[in-house]
Amino acid sequence: MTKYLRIELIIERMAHKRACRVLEAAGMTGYTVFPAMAGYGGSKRWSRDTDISASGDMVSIVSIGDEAKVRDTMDEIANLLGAHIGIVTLTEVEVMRPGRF
Amino acid sequence: MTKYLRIELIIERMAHKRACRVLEAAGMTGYTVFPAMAGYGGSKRWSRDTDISASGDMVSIVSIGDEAKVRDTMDEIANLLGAHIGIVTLTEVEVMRPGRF
Amino acid sequence: MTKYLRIELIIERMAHKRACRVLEAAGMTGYTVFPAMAGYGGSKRWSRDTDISASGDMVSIVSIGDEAKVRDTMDEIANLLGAHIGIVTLTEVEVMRPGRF
Amino acid sequence: MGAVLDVAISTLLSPIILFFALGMFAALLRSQMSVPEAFAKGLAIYLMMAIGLKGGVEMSKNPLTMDVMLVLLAGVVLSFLIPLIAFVLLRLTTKLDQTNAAATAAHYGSISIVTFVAATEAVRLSGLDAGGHLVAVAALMETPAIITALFLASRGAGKRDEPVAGSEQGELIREVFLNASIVVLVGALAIGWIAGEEGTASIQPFFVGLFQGVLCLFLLDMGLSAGRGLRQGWRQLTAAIVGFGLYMPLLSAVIAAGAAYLLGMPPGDAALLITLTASASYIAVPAAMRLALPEAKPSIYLTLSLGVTFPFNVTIGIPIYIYLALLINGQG
Amino acid sequence: MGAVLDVAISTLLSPIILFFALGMFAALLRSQMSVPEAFAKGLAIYLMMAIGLKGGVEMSKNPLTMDVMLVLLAGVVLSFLIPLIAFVLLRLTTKLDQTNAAATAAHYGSISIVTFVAATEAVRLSGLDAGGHLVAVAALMETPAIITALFLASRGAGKRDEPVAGSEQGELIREVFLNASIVVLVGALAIGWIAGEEGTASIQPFFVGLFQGVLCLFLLDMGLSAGRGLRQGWRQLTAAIVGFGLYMPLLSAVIAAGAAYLLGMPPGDAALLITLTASASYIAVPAAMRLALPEAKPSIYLTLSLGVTFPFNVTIGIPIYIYLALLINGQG
Amino acid sequence: MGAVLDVAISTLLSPIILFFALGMFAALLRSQMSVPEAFAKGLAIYLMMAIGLKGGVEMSKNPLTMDVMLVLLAGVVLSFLIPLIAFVLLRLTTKLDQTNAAATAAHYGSISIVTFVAATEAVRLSGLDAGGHLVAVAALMETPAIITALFLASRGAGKRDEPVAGSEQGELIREVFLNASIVVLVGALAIGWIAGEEGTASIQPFFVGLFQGVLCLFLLDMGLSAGRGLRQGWRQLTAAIVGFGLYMPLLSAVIAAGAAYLLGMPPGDAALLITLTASASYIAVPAAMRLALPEAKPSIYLTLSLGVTFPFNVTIGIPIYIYLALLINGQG
Ligand SMILES: Nc1ncnc2c1ncn2[C@@H]1O[C@H](COP(=O)(O)O)[C@@H](O)[C@H]1O
Ligand SMILES: Nc1ncnc2c1ncn2[C@@H]1O[C@H](COP(=O)(O)O)[C@@H](O)[C@H]1O
Ligand SMILES: Nc1ncnc2c1ncn2[C@@H]1O[C@H](COP(=O)(O)O)[C@@H](O)[C@H]1O
Ligand code: NA
Ligand code: NA
Ligand code: NA
Repeated sequence: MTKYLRIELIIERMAHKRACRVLEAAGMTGYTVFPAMAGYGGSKRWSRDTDISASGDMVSIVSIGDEAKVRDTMDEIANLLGAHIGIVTLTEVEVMRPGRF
Repeated sequence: MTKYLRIELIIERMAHKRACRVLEAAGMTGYTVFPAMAGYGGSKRWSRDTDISASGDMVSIVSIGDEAKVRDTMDEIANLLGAHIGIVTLTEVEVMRPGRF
Repeated sequence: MTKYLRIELIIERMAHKRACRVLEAAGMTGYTVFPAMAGYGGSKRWSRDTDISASGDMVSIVSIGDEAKVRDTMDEIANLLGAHIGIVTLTEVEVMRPGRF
Repeated sequence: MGAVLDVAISTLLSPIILFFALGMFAALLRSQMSVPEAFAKGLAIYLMMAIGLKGGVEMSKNPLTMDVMLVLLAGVVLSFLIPLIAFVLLRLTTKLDQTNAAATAAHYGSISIVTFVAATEAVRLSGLDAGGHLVAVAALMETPAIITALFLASRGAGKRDEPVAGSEQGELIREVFLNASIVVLVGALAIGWIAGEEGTASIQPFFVGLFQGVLCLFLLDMGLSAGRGLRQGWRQLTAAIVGFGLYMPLLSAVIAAGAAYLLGMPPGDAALLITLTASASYIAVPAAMRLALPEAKPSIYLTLSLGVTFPFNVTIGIPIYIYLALLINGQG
Repeated sequence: MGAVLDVAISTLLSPIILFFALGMFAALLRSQMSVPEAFAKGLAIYLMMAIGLKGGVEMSKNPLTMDVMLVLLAGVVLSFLIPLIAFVLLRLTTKLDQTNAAATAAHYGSISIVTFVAATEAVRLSGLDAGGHLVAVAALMETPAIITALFLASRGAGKRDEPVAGSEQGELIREVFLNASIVVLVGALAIGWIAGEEGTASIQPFFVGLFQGVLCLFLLDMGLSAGRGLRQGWRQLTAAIVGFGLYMPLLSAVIAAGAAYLLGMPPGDAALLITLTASASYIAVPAAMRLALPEAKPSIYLTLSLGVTFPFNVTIGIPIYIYLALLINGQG
Repeated sequence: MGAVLDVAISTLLSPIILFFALGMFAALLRSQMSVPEAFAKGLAIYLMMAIGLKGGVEMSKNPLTMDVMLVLLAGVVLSFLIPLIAFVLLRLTTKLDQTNAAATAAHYGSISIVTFVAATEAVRLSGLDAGGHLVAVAALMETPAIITALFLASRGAGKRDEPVAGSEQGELIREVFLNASIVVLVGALAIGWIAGEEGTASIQPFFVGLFQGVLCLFLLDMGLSAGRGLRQGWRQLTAAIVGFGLYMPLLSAVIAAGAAYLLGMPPGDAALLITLTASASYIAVPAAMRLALPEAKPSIYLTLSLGVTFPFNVTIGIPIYIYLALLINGQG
């Protein structure tokens, strides 16, 4: 049975289009981007409403796909995260209408 | 032991109230809606800040419940997604204070 | 092999800094906060754009860490949720670059 | 004719249109700039309040005559009627299926408030006068087209019988009749009418003084939206569809001009009725279509309405509509 | 009395109140329209800057007298005192438990800036004058009520001893004394005072000219909030609770009128002090309560304050408060 | 000199700077208040439209002379040049590595539009005149510094050869040359130029009348940002880095004054060119750096530019720069 994975990539807003291009290039059928409003990491806090430059902003990119495709994508994502800050998690999920992924 | 599932339903903003009503009718004890800011699917991109009609906007509805109730909900959700675009995933989660679900 | 967990804490916006402090104190390496726009629970609905006091607003705090640290954090989180409304789920996830957690 | 050309030129060089062009240009060059959605939506509410108040105050100066009532009625009839024509043309000349043709037709039967406002300016610049009740006409013309479109889409066999899960009795009606623009336009119109010139004096600096400037900012955003929509969606548009987006407003304009002629409307009023009929919705109708005809493709109807017809109307269309209005008054 | 009726009517027909009514009406009809939160919050900051600046500029014209100081003090005392009375009444007449009664009482001891602004307009329309220091009174009256409420809620046994996890020394104090409305009101008041009439001349078109108009837009949003709150929350309100939401402002008003009489306040100032005392908070106090008394139910205190008392005050209440102010000055 | 002191004092006591101080103060006291990002971003777009329009209208009054062209060129050269000097100083006096030094240097070569606006006010208060083309200079000076910085960062061995995954040909160029501030500034400048005084008359109440007031609101937000940045980021700043944030603007100012002297610029124009050169970016450059040099630390360059240099410039810096401008014109 095909296994489906949910990629959650928390990455800088400024760099998120790069991540999106990686996902598209790897053939993921879709993704959705969510704006974060605050966060903490490396002992620094950031908050969207209090940073006029918005350079600390993060977003979360969620993309669901079958295991094979997701695994393929991960190499390029690793290359991207070599340059940018961000974290990636993979979660096993059950999908409805598997045909569409 | 009861198993708990997390429904994540990514659906058009315009249609999200329908999904909410389905969840309420199915007896889910709660849900939370998150606004997405951009996305890609069917080889089209959308972005909240650049579409004045907001007709492409998506949201994510997260709802946690026990397996039985979640499975029941899925049929109606399938009916809803027959008409609207959107994707659903189910993830097995561990909950605190299980009594409240 | 180390197991990694993703904490998802849906909590009132007004109280989210308390949760953030708990996570920081417990030594989680990071977290990210997402604004919710609407929700339902206890048979009441709320919506960000229609409540001028914003006192019903919820946020979701996502934090990834190794199992040991996450389990430690849960006690304090339980104490916090004794006072505030909110729900917590733990999901097993696979991480990239495990060294950073 | 010379006067019309003057209007055309001063329309094209007005800051409002120039900012629209700037936005469109930036989007086509793939600039990442954007106006935050919350801010743009706030400005849209402001603009509709301002338009409604202005119309209401003007209406408070004259009694409601039979003539006015007839113009309101004409608007409703046009909004019901235009989608029928648009639907037939779309089915004949393009490959759009029934649902997409109906959804697109709804947009052309409904109206664009920003096009209306731009026409109001151009009318004023042409030295003509227009009555406040045209704002009421605008509000009334928003929805009938949607009803026609739903009827068109549901004709024929094989249509879904049971309602979509979670849909609720009346949700569509609320969306259609109580959407933000109708609530605010009609509400502000009523408030302007009740409070009158004197009662609204203290809010004039906000609602009248700033109007043109806010419009510039809003049109910058519309240009960005239109440009980006076009850049991303043009592949979905065949030549036949684009053609429709250009000739349909002209056809609607001629029909409306006929109605205006029959009603003996003065040139300013006629120009606005013609513009309303020629304009196409890009906010209210797309939202309603997502609920009522979710299988129709926004990338078609929205790209066409916002990316093709709107720019056409605010640049070339409006001077033509004014010319038509003068023509039926024997002044062309 | 006739004059008061005139004020009442012109209050009710002012665009500001009409837009509030429009919002409430739309929400009760279940319209989906909304003002984006970010935009409304931006407008709220604007309004508080404008109010603070105006008060500060006016204060800069006169020296700080002992009389002014006494009025400031009276405001603080009233804010400390009213929650005690409200708490006792709530415990006697409703079934609210200690925590919910205390949280609700805090709202009635604190103030509503928009009610204050509406009263300022009505006072001006009545031909009365009011001093700029009433803005300082408003800022000072926001928080004492919260302290009283926390004291009321913590009395008795069985209260939580250890602090909530993650709570921090001083976080509540910061929330309560440094919330947006206090920072902006007090800050703008000081800036208006320092810069004076001349120094603020260049910013008057923004802060004075637009004030009334922005208020209309803001009250449209408040109407939507109040109406939606009422529609969703009315089931939580018993008749006794609703009754409290209507008589409590009147009771507070009478007490404040007594204080104003003792202090010999002129009618304009007295009307504003009475209004402040009678008004109930719906932004600052709910936020503080979420932190300090999280087990209290917003659906009770917020629905009551925003859905019942606020509409009562801005329509019927304010003319009564002006009448009271005239009465204690022997002009009723 | 006395006149300069007067300017300094009236600058410091102007509501604009007082609101900045209020925001900074509130943030340092850890107030939770904030201006919603969407609202602040909307205001920023408004401000840039207003500045661009004003500059364009003024430029439309005079022909484009060779002198003007030379000033534009000088701006570009300064923006290319200053980062070189800044980089060398940072490497010599601080422990910043090549990448962080280059990223920080880029900020000081580029410009801050709000500092420019504050200087425009101060110049006007000093009774001087400034040409509209300085707005064009501002737009031109935004980006060259970024190019220099990228060159500086990429020198030396061991640099990444293959591009970051997902990066796209031209994305950086679009970000850098088509960011919101350049699009809006240059676009509005062109529109002001085309439409001229007459054509923009109807939008003046919005873009001119409100400008100062909106600036107050925006600077309140900048104060909050700067204060919070400083509170959270000061640990990352050594004394040497803070020192750089204070002497670098002065050094840039002296260099720009030299250029202005050589070009024979009148005092108003010179003061603005000097201010632009002395100012440091905190929006456009940080964004570009996140894309181009993601390994550089925002907590250094942003805290320094927004938390140290910006406050220094708008309070003490601007009067000094005006003094310098008078000096080179023999009027110091
Ligand atoms: N363990 C984590 N869980 C969730 N979000 C994280 C985590 N670590 C970092 N982040 C997010 O990534 C941003 C940058 O973190 P860092 O790379 O540690 O500087 C933070 O501000 C958070 O928004
Ligand atoms: N595989 C996916 N993972 C996450 N989000 C998706 C995925 N596919 C589609 N979406 C979201 O659903 C929207 C509509 O997709 P589609 O139904 O493919 O047109 C997209 O714009 C995305 O926001
Ligand atoms: N089962 C659930 N799944 C997701 N979100 C929930 C759930 N239950 C409650 N919530 C969120 O928590 C808020 C408060 O719920 P409650 O504690 O039930 O009053 C709701 O408005 C939702 O936003
Ligand atoms: Na039409
Ligand atoms: Na009160
Ligand atoms: Na510079």
